[in-house]
Amino acid sequence: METIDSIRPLIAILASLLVIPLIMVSRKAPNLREMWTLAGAGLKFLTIVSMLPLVLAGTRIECTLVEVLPGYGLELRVDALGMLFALVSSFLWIVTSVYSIGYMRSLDEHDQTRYFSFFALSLSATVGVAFSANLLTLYLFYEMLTLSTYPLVTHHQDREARSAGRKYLFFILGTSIGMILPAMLYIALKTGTLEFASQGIVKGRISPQATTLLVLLFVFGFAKAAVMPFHAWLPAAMVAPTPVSALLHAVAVVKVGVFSIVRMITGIFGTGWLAELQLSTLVCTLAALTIVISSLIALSQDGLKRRLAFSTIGQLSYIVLGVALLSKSGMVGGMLHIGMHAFGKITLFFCAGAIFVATGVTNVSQMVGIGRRLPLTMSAFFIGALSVIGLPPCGGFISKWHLVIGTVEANQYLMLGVLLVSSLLNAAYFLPIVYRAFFCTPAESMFPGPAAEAPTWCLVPPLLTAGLSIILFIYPQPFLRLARLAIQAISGG
Amino acid sequence: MKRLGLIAIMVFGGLLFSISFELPDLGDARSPASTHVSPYYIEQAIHDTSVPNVVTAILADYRGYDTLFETAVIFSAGLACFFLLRITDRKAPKARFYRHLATGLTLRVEKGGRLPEDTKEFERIDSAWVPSDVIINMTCRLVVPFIQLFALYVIAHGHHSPGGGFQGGVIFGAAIILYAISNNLRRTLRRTSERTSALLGSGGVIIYLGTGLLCILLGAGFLNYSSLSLVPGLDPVSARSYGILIVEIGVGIAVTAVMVWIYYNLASAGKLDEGL
Amino acid sequence: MEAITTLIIAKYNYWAVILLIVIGLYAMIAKKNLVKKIIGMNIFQTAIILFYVSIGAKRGATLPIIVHAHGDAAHAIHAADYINPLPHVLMLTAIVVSVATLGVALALAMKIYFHYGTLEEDEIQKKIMDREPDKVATSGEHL
Amino acid sequence: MIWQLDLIILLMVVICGISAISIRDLLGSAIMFGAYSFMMCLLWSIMGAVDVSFTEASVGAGVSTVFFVAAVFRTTRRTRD
Amino acid sequence: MASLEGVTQHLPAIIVAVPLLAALAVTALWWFSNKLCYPLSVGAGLIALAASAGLFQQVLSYGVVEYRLGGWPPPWGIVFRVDHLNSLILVAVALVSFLNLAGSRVAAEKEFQEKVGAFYALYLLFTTGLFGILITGDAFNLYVLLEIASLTGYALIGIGSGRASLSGLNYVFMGTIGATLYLFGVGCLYVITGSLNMVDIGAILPNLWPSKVIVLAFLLCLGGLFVKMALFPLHGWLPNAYTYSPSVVSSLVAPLTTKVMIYAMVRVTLTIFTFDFAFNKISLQVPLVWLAVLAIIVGSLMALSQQRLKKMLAFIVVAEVGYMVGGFWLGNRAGMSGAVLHIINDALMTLCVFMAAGALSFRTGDDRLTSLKGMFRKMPLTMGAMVLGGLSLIGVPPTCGFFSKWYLISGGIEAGHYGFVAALIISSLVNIVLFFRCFEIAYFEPFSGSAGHQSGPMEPDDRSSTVVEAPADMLITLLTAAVLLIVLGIFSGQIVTRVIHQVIPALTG
Repeated sequence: METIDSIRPLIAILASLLVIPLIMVSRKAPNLREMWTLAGAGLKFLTIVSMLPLVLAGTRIECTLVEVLPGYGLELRVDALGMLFALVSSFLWIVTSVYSIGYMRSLDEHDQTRYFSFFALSLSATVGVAFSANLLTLYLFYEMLTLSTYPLVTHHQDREARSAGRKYLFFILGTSIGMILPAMLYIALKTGTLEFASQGIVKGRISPQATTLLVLLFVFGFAKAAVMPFHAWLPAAMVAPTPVSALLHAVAVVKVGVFSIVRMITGIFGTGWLAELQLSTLVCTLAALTIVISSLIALSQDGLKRRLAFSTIGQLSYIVLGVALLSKSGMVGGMLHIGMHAFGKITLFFCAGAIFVATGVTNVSQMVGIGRRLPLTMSAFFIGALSVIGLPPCGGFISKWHLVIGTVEANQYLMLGVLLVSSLLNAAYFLPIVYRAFFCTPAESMFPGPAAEAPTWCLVPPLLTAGLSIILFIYPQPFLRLARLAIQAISGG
Repeated sequence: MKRLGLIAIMVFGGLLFSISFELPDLGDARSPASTHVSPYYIEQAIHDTSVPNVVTAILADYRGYDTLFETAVIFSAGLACFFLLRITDRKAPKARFYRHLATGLTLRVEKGGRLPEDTKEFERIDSAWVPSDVIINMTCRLVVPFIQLFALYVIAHGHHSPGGGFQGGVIFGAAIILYAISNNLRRTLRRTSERTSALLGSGGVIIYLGTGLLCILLGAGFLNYSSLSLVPGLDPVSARSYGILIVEIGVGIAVTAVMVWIYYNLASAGKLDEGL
Repeated sequence: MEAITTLIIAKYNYWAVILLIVIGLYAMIAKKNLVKKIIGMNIFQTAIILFYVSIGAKRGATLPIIVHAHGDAAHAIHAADYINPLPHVLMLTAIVVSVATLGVALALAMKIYFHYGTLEEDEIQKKIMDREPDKVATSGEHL
Repeated sequence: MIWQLDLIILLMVVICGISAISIRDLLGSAIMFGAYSFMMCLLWSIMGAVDVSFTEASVGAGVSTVFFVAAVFRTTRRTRD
Repeated sequence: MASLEGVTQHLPAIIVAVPLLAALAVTALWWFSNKLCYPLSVGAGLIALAASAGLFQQVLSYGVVEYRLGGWPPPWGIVFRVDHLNSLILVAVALVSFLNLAGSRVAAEKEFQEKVGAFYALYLLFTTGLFGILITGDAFNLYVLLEIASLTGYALIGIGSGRASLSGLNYVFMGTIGATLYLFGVGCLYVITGSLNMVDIGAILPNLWPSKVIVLAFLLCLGGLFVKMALFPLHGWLPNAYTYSPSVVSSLVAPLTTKVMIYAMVRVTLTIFTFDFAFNKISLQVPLVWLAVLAIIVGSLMALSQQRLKKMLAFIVVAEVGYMVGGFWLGNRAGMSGAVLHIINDALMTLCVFMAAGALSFRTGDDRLTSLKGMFRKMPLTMGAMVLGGLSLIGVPPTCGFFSKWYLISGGIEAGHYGFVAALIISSLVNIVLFFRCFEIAYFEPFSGSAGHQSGPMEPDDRSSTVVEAPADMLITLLTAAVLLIVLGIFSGQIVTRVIHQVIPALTG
């Protein structure tokens, strides 16, 4: 495999970091400020896209920054898996920025400068995680993301935000210091490296018992992945403004968590070694439990965003499950789901925000007949829901298809059952919303009067992402090829 | 907690006692302490520095760096006492007391009253003033110059006999303190003001340090007095001897001034009025 | 008996040092009066000085001041004839340090007295408790 | 060094030390501390440490005692132990 | 006469002589003018910083630098012995004291008014003492310089009234016991070796191993230094001393005293007693690490129960001492490197948080946690620095605190001492709680003019409180310190491989 040195990954990370001073300086001029945000987002996306052909051609792009510890440096590397994640998150940042502008302005939120600054900062961290070449770098950006999203989660600075923020920190910072750090140090000490390697670095150097413990430490320790019982922060964090929930809790933060777990499984432990130790079942079971329980909880939630949050918890575990199956299709499905779920879920969140902006409604039970008032929004919501459930003609179908095949490949028929049941549950908690929004008698409808959509800035993004969800069903090639490449790198060697 | 401390002390004492048997015998001329480093001083000091008093030679030359900081310690103590105790607000008191020297009458001047500062017949006293005894007063006045002379002798003769800057300085300071005790602080302050003592204190250390720095300027190491021979045409050995004398004088000045300074602050609780 | 006497002669200074250390530390821990504590501190310090002086002692030797200094340079100097001067030098420093510490300690004790009106540690603690237990000592209120 | 004399003075040192910390009057303590220092300096001069004993005589027995007296004079003589 | 070459040759002397000279000059000049004190002191601090940097450079290129005072060779004269270990810490100490000094002008004038000259003089003397401790190669000389640093420290800490003086006096007692025990230990060493030069003693001692006196000397020296560095359970003097002293003082004393004492412990153990003796001949290693574990746990837990910012930070200092002592006594390369690295990292971190606390209490006049309300709005930059300092103390990359923790934990794992590892992680977690509790108060609760006044959550659009930052000099130095935390973190790999490993492998093999 060809490897080239380039600072392009660094540029991709710094693009959003460097606009922060500009954003802060132009805090008095909102238009200029938002322009900087968009410029940063655009630059970042373009830089990442510019690397796409190289990656698709099988080239790895590396960039060594500095050796902070003897033998362990801050190193960046762009490979297929990282590319997939970076592509998704950087593209969705553009969309979310547009959406944020509309959302924040129409609600006249306070401290918008701070909001946009930390937003940019967290995006830097996300892309940093995607491009990390070793565990140390990944950990650094992971922590950076935790801290930079704290002010976003607690943006409202009220009592509720305070307790949510506390929970957020307790779960995420606590686990990363209490579990990831010792696990990482243990690995570093026993193996002498933290580099992600295609066959893992652990095999033969750490005893099976210790490996089992380490796997558990990583699966739970990356609490951003919200594997139960370390999921409680996610519903709590829904107090944040909707764009934050959308980007960070459907895309950046949680996906960073699962991405990290995927990296651990593929790059640190190595699929071969895990298969040898038969740890696949253990992780799969954890994921499956999370999927089922969270779906059941989601059914009972009335708050729209909370329902979405529990749905996210379940969907995240799909990814973990897929990768932990260790079968080819399962892993492809898991990786694809990073992208597919992102588009679907962000659509749903955008819609939730648009509904709130337009009508002030936050609960599912108040949404009867809302389709009349917000036809476009609810249509987008419907598409997003389909994608998340995994029904054609949406991108979610592709990833779920691969997941299902993966379970069969791995002979994990129990997991197959879990997937099917949970899909039913997904449908059970999403489709009634859509159904009641559109199909109700005028008497039941809580929203008389003609259609009055949310402001354009809030409306266009969900439509766009909904459209993209459909396009991804028809043309999943970029993601699919990246995922296949990633698998090839792991299995082919 | 206190009991725990006492037990700890007892254990500590017992430990020391048990180990005391391992220590070399008292006065043993063959103990390592007497055979490793110190013979060099005894045998070479006179050749290296032409100072017969080995203690002075080591103090000011071989381990002159220690002594520099020893002086600095004293200086820090003076500064610290000043820093801690001195009260600098210049609020005028409600009333001031003056004594007519000829008659011994006490005058009370209310705030705003005209103060007979410039007249020679009045002396300011404090309300807590205690009349001093004439005999003590006169005796001390007679003794103080002799003590001071002796102090100077101790400083100057440190090369040849016990003594040196510290001892002489302390004695000189004690003479001033004696004067302050037997008379009163205000009168002493008129002769040796606080500023004088502070300036002399730092000046003394500067003499020491300056000598050391001068040695650098003259091309040798810090505190290497032998380089002083470049200036007046001395040989290195007597240059060391003179260097030692200079720093001893510096030490003497510093110690004198600082002792007095500390006394001023302690005795008047930082107010610098009457003293003891 | 002879052996014991020899032992005593050989070690009595060390034992005195230990005794003084214990006395000093006892005063610092058990006494409640601050000035007593300061005295204890000084006794502790002088005990160590005594220890050093004992190290320097040399039986059958004279003061470390070289005799026949001038004009008689050929006269050989035997180290065994003179008491070890090095501990003396060190202890000059230690004495000066102890007086410096004493000055600062007394200054602090006086400040404490002016603020609390007592030198007894337990009474001071009581007063701290009586006054606002967590009162902020702002810096403006120097004595 | 005459060890008998040494021992006697050591005894005096210890007595002065103990009384300095046990007298229930701070002024008395201060004076006893001066006596302690003076005994100490005698001891040292017997042991041949003339420079040290000279310093102790002027610093320990002299100036230190004055400092103590000054401090006691400015504060209080009262002590409960 | 004094060419540039000549100057570089005398750098070790300059490091101690210049601050001392400046202290004396400040004392003298201040009777004539108050204005000269600050520039003179800052100038001296800058020269010392430059000299220590130059010395560091020299050591890096030529190895150990030895400087004979008075021209006398060791063991008869006193020598400065500068190797990689102390030249590195010298730079850190010079930097910390310079930064704090440069940022102290407004606060010091407000705090000490007419006595400001004495403050600067004592400040410089204190730094001189620390430099002297770091640079000297003589066991007794270390004591003298220790006393300089301590005496000035007592005065600086005891300057406030009431409890400040009381804690100052308490510090005098404990500090004197510590220093005197150390002196006693040096005396024991002198009895059996006859030497005072560290390297010389280190060369003689291995021949005398059966002697119990060495063990006694070792215990005394270590015990004395433990008191001075406030290792649990001898830490009693520290929290109050740092809490009630003026902020300018606590941000000087807190970062430096304990760290320099830990350096002294490292120096005494490795150079005088040698690694072989300390780790192989006597079995103190395990109890000392457990003591450190206790120190970490107790320090962290006590910090949790504090209502005052500075007292909380002071207990964190107690815990940090445990980090370094424990790391050092793990006895392996990673642990020792971590301990040494943590000396410089912790100096800067503590400086940063204490300076931030000083800047906050300078504006609010209070250091209770409740007075932090609304501070993210009122003093955003100061709080930003505080956040960085806090993150570093928690150990979040890329701040320097993470990297020293990395070494310490890997040292613990390597030594199989999981208690120490657990203690480090627990203390990190406690630090999260500690700092985010502060940040929550500062972030969520609105500023209320008088501290202690309870009020509801902040209105979303409360813009009534405007930005009132700390004085510019304070702010600039504070931000410099904060940025240095990250810079130091990024370069910590270099520091460890190029500097610290130069010292550690030679001794541990």
